[in-house]
Amino acid sequence: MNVRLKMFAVLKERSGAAEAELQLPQGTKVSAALEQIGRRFPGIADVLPKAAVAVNLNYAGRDTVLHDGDELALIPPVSGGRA
Amino acid sequence: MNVRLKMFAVLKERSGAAEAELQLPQGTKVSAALEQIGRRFPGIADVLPKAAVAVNLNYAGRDTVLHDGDELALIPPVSGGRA
Amino acid sequence: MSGEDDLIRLQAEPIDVGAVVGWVSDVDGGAIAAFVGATRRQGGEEGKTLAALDYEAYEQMALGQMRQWAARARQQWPIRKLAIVHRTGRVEVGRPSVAIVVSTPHRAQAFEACHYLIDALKAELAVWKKEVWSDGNSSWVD
Amino acid sequence: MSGEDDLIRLQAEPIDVGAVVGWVSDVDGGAIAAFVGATRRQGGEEGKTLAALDYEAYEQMALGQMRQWAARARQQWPIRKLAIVHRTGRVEVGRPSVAIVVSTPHRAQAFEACHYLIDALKAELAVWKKEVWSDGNSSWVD
Repeated sequence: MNVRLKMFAVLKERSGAAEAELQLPQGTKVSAALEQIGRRFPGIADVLPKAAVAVNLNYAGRDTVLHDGDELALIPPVSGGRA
Repeated sequence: MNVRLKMFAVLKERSGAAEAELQLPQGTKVSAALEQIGRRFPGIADVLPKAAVAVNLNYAGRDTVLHDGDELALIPPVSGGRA
Repeated sequence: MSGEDDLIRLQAEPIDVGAVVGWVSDVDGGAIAAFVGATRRQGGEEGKTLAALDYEAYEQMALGQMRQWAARARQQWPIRKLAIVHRTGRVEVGRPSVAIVVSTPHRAQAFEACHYLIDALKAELAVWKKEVWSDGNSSWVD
Repeated sequence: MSGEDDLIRLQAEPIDVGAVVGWVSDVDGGAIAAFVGATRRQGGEEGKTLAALDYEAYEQMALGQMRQWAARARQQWPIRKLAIVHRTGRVEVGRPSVAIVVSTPHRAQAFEACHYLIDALKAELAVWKKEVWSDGNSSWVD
């Protein structure tokens, strides 16, 4: 199945890509997708364990099962709170 | 001595005057000035007992002694507080 | 404590809220809170509606009161810039009659100071308003 | 509960605060509270200063978050109109990066709702910022 990966901010810069298509076996969980992402984009492998993840625009846990056509986003820490 | 009288809003409309010069004996208190104002502007005589007064831009009580050149203002209830 | 960092005005011209916020924007004040008071639409007797309010000020006294509250607010919060602008004359329904804008380093301070200032103005400002109705009648608001 | 009475935007253009307040001004909403966030001037190492922030949004997610908080605020306060406008792209020091404007019948409601919304945005919005310094260096803010 295909899952669309989106990356933002520091993750986008360090991976060198804003978007990518992931080919994953049926029933893949977020945790396994992150392992594949780490192999494909070694520049962000070290921060993946602490990155938040959104699936189809909602925050999702590592055990979430992905489906064909899902949008998986890696969410860097949200800034703000200064003012 | 001369005291400058200022009237606003409903008091201005009912007296027919925004300003007036009062000729008062030396040492006149606000209370006595109000009696003279009531005789000169009978249209507001009934509301003078409850009108607030400012002398030289500060709220003042009925016992305040007036001085030559003072500005005496009759302050209608302040509106506001709606929103 | 005051002076060039306070904009305190009574004005017969419409209030340009964007310009007031722009004036308060300060490269050291990251949070800006604003309050804008506008006359609400109201229905009266026999189907008539409120068209406008006429504001009359005891200008010297009202400006003195505004400056005093600005100084009191500055004693309580780390205000960078502060603006209080109040209309005089006729203000149509829905148009701003007062704008208060405060900039501070952090947002809770800006909200608190702005709320304090509008509460103070509503309680005591030497400005009076007269309701002007759609049928041409008018009356002072107590 | 929402819809045409909410203005919720991410935009690359400068925020026209006066226009946003004007949009929120409602003949039934007498009190308007606004929050404007602006980048503060900051000094860094070796005398360099902050010139601007670059904002990058996960637009669909951020808009969904903004709409969700707008709906939650409407459940808690009698909001007439509500605007949340956030910048993307480069915002120079002192210029607005976010504006939140709320109109309600009474002023305490407007302050509370506006404060609630900016707290929510600061905690969770899918928007990231990068500091751009006077020497040309830049870094993402955690």
